Amino acid sequence: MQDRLHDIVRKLLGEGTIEYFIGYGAGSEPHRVVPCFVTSDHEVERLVWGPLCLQNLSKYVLQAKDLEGKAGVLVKGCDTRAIVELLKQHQIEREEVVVIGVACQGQVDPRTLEEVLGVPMEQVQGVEDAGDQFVVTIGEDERTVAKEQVLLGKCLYCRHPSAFEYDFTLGEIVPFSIDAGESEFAMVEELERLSVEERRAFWQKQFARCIRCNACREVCYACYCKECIFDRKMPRWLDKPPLLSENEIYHLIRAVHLAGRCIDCRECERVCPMNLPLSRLYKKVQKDIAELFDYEAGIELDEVPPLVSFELDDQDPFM
Amino acid sequence: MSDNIYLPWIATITEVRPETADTSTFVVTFDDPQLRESFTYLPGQFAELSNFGVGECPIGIASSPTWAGSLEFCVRAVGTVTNAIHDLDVGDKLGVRGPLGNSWPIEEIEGKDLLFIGGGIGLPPLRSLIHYVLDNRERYGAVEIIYGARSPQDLVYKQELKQWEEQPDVDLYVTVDAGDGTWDGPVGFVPPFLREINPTPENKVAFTCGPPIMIKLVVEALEEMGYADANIVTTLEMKMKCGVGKCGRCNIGDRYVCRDGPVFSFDQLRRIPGALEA
Amino acid sequence: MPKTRVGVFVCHCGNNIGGVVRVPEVVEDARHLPNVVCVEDNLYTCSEEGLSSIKEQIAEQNLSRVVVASCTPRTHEPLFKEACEEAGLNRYLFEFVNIREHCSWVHRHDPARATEKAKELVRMGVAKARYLEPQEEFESEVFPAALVVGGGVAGMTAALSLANQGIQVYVVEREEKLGGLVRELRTLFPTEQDTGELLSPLMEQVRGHPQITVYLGSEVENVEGFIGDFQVTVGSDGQNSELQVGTVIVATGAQELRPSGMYGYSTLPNVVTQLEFEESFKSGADLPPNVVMINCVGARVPERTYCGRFCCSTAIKNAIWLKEQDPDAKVSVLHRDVMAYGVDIEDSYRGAMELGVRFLRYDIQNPPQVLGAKRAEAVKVQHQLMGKEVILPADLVVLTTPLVPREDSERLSKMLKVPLGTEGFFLEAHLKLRPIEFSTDGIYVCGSARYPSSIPESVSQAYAAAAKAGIPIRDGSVRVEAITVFCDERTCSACGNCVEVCPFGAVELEEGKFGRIASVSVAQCKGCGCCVAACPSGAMQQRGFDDRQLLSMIGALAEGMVSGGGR
Amino acid sequence: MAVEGSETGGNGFEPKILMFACNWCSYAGADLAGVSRLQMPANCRVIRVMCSARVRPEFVITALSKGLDGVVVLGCHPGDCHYSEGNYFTRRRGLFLKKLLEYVGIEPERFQVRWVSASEGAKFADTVAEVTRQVKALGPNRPRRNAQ
Amino acid sequence: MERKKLQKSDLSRWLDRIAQEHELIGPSEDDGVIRFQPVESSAEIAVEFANSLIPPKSLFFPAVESLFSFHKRGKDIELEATEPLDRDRVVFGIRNCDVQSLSLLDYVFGQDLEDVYYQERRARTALIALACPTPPRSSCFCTTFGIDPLSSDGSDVLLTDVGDVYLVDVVTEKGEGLVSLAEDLFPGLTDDEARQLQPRPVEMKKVDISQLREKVEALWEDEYWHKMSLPCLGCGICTYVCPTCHCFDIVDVGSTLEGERYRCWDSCMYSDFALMASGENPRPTKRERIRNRYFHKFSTFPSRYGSGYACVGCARCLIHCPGGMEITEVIKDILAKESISE
Repeated sequence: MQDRLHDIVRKLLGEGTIEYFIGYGAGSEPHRVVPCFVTSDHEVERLVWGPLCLQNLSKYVLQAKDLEGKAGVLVKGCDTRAIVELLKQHQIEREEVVVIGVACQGQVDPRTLEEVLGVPMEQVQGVEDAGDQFVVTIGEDERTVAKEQVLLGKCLYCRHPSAFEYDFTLGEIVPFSIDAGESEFAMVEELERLSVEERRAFWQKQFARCIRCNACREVCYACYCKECIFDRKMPRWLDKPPLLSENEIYHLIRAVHLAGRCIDCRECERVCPMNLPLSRLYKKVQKDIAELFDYEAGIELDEVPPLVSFELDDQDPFM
Repeated sequence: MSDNIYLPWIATITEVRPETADTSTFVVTFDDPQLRESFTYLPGQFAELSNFGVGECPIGIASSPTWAGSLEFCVRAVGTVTNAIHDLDVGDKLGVRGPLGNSWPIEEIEGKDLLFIGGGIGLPPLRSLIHYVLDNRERYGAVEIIYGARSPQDLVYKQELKQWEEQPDVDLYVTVDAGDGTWDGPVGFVPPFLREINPTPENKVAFTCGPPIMIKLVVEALEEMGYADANIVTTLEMKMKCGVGKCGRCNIGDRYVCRDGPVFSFDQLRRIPGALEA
Repeated sequence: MPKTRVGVFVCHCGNNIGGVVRVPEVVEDARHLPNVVCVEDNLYTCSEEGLSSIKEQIAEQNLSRVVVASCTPRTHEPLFKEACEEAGLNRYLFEFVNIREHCSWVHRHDPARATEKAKELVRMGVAKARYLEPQEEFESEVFPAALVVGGGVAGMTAALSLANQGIQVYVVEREEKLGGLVRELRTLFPTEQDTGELLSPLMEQVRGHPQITVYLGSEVENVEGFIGDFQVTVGSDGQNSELQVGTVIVATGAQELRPSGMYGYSTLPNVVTQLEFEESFKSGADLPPNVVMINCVGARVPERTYCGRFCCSTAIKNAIWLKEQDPDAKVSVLHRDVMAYGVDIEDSYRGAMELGVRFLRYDIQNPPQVLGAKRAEAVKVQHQLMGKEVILPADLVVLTTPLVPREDSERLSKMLKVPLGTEGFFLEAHLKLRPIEFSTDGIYVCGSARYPSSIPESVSQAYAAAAKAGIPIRDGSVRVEAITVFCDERTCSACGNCVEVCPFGAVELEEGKFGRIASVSVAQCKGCGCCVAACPSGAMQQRGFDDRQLLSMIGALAEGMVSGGGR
Repeated sequence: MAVEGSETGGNGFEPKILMFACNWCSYAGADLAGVSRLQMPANCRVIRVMCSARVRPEFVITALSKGLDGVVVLGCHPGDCHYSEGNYFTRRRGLFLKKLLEYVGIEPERFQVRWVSASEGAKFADTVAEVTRQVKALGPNRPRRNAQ
Repeated sequence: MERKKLQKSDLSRWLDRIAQEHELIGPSEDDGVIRFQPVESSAEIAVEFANSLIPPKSLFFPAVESLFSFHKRGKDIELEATEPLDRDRVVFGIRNCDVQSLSLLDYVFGQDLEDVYYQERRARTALIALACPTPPRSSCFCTTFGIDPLSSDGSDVLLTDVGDVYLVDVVTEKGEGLVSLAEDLFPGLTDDEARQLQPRPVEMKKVDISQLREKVEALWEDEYWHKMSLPCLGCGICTYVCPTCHCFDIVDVGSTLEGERYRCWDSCMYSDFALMASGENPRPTKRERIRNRYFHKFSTFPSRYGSGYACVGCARCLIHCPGGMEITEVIKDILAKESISE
């Protein structure tokens, strides 16, 4: 798969159809995969593909506007949903970007892999996809581990945009399906079963830990505003100190802005240095949007987002 | 400066003099009488003005140290804090933290002729030095002042300009970018106006302050007229926050504008990468 | 002196307010608010003396904001705004605080907490007033011409009514001739008057009227613009012409439902609709002895819930006509209910029965069946009253169907950006209060385009629509209250939310200085603020209700409640 | 009928409730309640907006986080909106926001949406009384500062 | 003071004894994140950890701290400075890289105009350092910056794990005071123990950075900064987890009637960090901001304070950067550039 990727990118760069390609590159240590911007032929070798390519690269396409020339990008099924939404929200034009879809069969969650293997990621030399298992090389020996044990949370409920014409595909794109053993919203239902006081205590504790580094905002494809209301001086929605009331406003307003836009790529949770359980907040957003308005973000290109449309017969508990 | 470098002193606004549509001079005196005497500063230094509940902003001290008792700040309403200050009235309280930063090189320029080139709201920092020089007239040579603004209404310190005009030992030249009915003086930008006047560079130090584009052109003109970089001194306007060289915001190269400046000579600035881009 | 200088005027309103709220305390509390330079209380602020004291203070204190705490803005706001304007203060630098209807009148038994509430309401009012900005009301002049879409009875009546007021009118009719649906009728209910007698004079006047230009065989291709300046493209067989009009009247009427697949229609030759009966039989074809009419075909059913309103009277008219031609003819009308509302329909219903027309009631659960392989021979129906099946011989079966919306109303509604109701007819602004206009200003509707309307109803609606459509043209200009929205092009990220939610299509995405941004057509914007709430980056703001103002009100209310309280 | 005055029972906690009222219906309904002298608790403060659709969810979140005990958004009955579609959006936003706030531990009674038409003065008064009673039972939304 | 010994099993007794006298702060974990925070007893202290996520700098220069509160009574305004500490503190488990980072911060907050808040916390806090385990975390590179993970300089007491016993080096009087709280737990070393019980040397990949400053200064105009800034998302993680970053913002929270002036962490990577009210921004795009960050660490900090580089090789930034920015790779890239025209 990796060589086919290299050929395609080399061709695209050679023909000049794209100025640069956004893909995954090897970091300084084998277990570290980082976003990699390839502009010239000799850099193509750095591009990799495998179960450790976790980032959602779609957000980087937004930078294409201020760099001249077209961009190519490698996207998994879940990342493509961001491309669909960016098209729907007029942030990119389809012909502005060359989209290479990759037949992703589930990505590894480094934290759970460490727990399952009992070995820090530093010692992992590589992870290969082997059907319903992963083959992990540690030092010299190789260990296999069942996929469903170490998958990223979102991969258990893998979803693709229904009809998206990729410019190129690596392997046959088919949604990865695996028996997750529990409903997609189990972690939300677990919290919903708690009492209001318990839920308040849970979230106040989490919001208090937030250090407001804005990583969840900067990594999120949907946060592309030129000047975010949180950075605005007048009116001042938010004060910069990470006080509890300010953190709560930050996260709740972001959740409202993600209503009907969150595509469950869970990058916000992955990059959060403080391990805030953000996917438990945004899974709730998706659950409510699905239940209330029967809508899922990033699937249909021409579907009107729920909070900017209405049905005359919407449910109305407010009579 | 109090030992807690972040704790301002309380001062009361004793007078507000509107200068232009969006600029006014605020005269403040410290509440603590003992402080009124002990507070000293040098021309070119600035202070952080606090409008409690809104924030702080760095404003140059426009009064001269030779005047006892009160400080004068020329504040333009451009940000949230300065706009809020413009909503205060005589009798309201402000926090003053300072004096901060370095000052105009008052010793080095003793005995020298002085050329002041100000643009728009660039005059207040120069004014502090001008008054200091005029109050110690004998220690300094000739004084030439070139000042320009967008329009006659945008000229600050209109009364003082008249005063300096009548003063024999001061040559004052005032221009406006665009004149109107009430203006009969020269019209044009400061840099070409400077070239017209073409003050000789011998034994002279030039001080300039104003919008970055004006400073750039003024410096080019002065260099062509033979002024050495060391003899061209300016005060930089950068985003500042703490004012005491800690918060890492106003750095140009390894200098903090709030601590090592804001007054720099141009040979200093030439040596700092990126200083002149800002 | 400070830039923002707020004057607060607290009203006693006799003892309506003063009797419960301790006004002096409210005045004292307001004195310490930021930027408040003068506070006054008067017995009746809305009195001459009260208004002049406001004007004096504006002059004396050079006030840049005025806050009046008294009754409801819905009554005296214009009065106070005039006073401010006369004193040279922009009328939008005024804020109204309601401490009567919302405070003193409803907390009569708790003066202490009513006073506390009044203080907080004044604090919120001052907090908002500090961020008010002067506004100019947008005024656009109205082009003195009107467009009428549809040349039926409704369209022609409206066109004539406008033209007779001296207004230039353009009528666009799709067919080659004026007259619309009524032209397909031979005789009119109830007088059996010949249709021509009604239509031809109308058509003559319209064709002959100097102020009316008629476009036949033409359709509206595109409509741009807003009240006072609609640019309309009319396409007639290939070539387009551009019109500029101030107001538009939609009179496109409706069409008869062709109930294919029901009761053998379109498969059995002798099963026709009322209109088809009218055309073929009334022009002298020999009349069949047995005629069975079936009413409510395709009406008052799950997929089309409304009642056609006057299809019953059409069936009665034709039944009477048949009996008059041949008294021995056996005419029966199978119905679910006879909608014989009003005077003349009830009389003709009685008359039909006297002439021997049989009215049989059937139940929707088991509707009548048309028997016959190649031709309809009989109609079997469960007779409700007698409780048994009846077979009626039938040489001709006439189906009474309701009027249904024209197929292309969707296209016209998109062009005019006006909504369609659930049944597909044009949806008026308000069922009771604004029945013949859309919520979008300058566009009106009359006749069956809105719902099946008989001729008298269409005509009266046409007069109403014409009267309404004439007003802006008479005024010559339209003033839009300055509560419209505007987009800060520096921070707009062109996500398009505002375009989706605007009920009036007043927002479009266009190329701006900083790339693509949303741009608002001030004349079309009604100032609901829905787009402002949908805008994540806060680029969209509403004059007089922007985020700064509303957030500072919330801040004033929450001040001191929690550490790090309000702004 | 609206509760007579306001009972300061229990610990004397008086909730502070913010109400957004749309200019055409609910604000007029509130005025009607005033004209009809319907007595009600003095815990609610009304902010007038042109349409209930103007109320940003961000206002509700900020108000609750800054310590207000309850927020109520009042609008016209669906179908009656002066701007024809405004309250359909209010309804959808309310549906979503209510579930989100409940999820993060804010009691459902603290954020409510109610339809009050210009002719429903009594319903406005009942709404004020009912919401005040519900919120009072819940106690303060955020620990009060002692300074108050 | 000659080297002493402490049985591993006695560690918690010593720490609990300290906790009775001073406020004990140690690395404790919640939700998988280790940070230095006050602990009631030694039980809460994590034992197996490479280093904390939030550096101990947060104990001296906290993420948010109140400078003073203000109250408006009528026209008068009263200010009341906030007390930084109420009790003396003892920090256990600090690694030597973080100890060195504090000495770098001392240059910023201790020199020229003293920052009383930082200085008081520094003065009233004792540091019990814990030598790094071998092998260290693979991403650590403190030796590159001349830091010895086993050195005791800068701390009051250093504990080095040599199996079931800690070697205890007491450095300062404060350290002596702490040890004296439980004198009996610290027997001296017999001669052969002194010979046998030696801390195992720590091997770590090392890069020669003697040329780093000149090389980076030559790159001011280089195209390199644009290309390498592309993956950066402009969030604040690298600066918030960096033990030597000291940028902050000053914000008033509250209303004009009463409130507090807070100091809180700020990040030079945020787009509006240097944005002026006039709309001008000396560092408008990521390219300038990233260049400014690495110039600060490798050029302007050393040249301003005459110190070493403002990086202690703790690797926190490269571990947590969502954009995969690795400071070690940046250093290698800078060193690899032949110095182009001066």
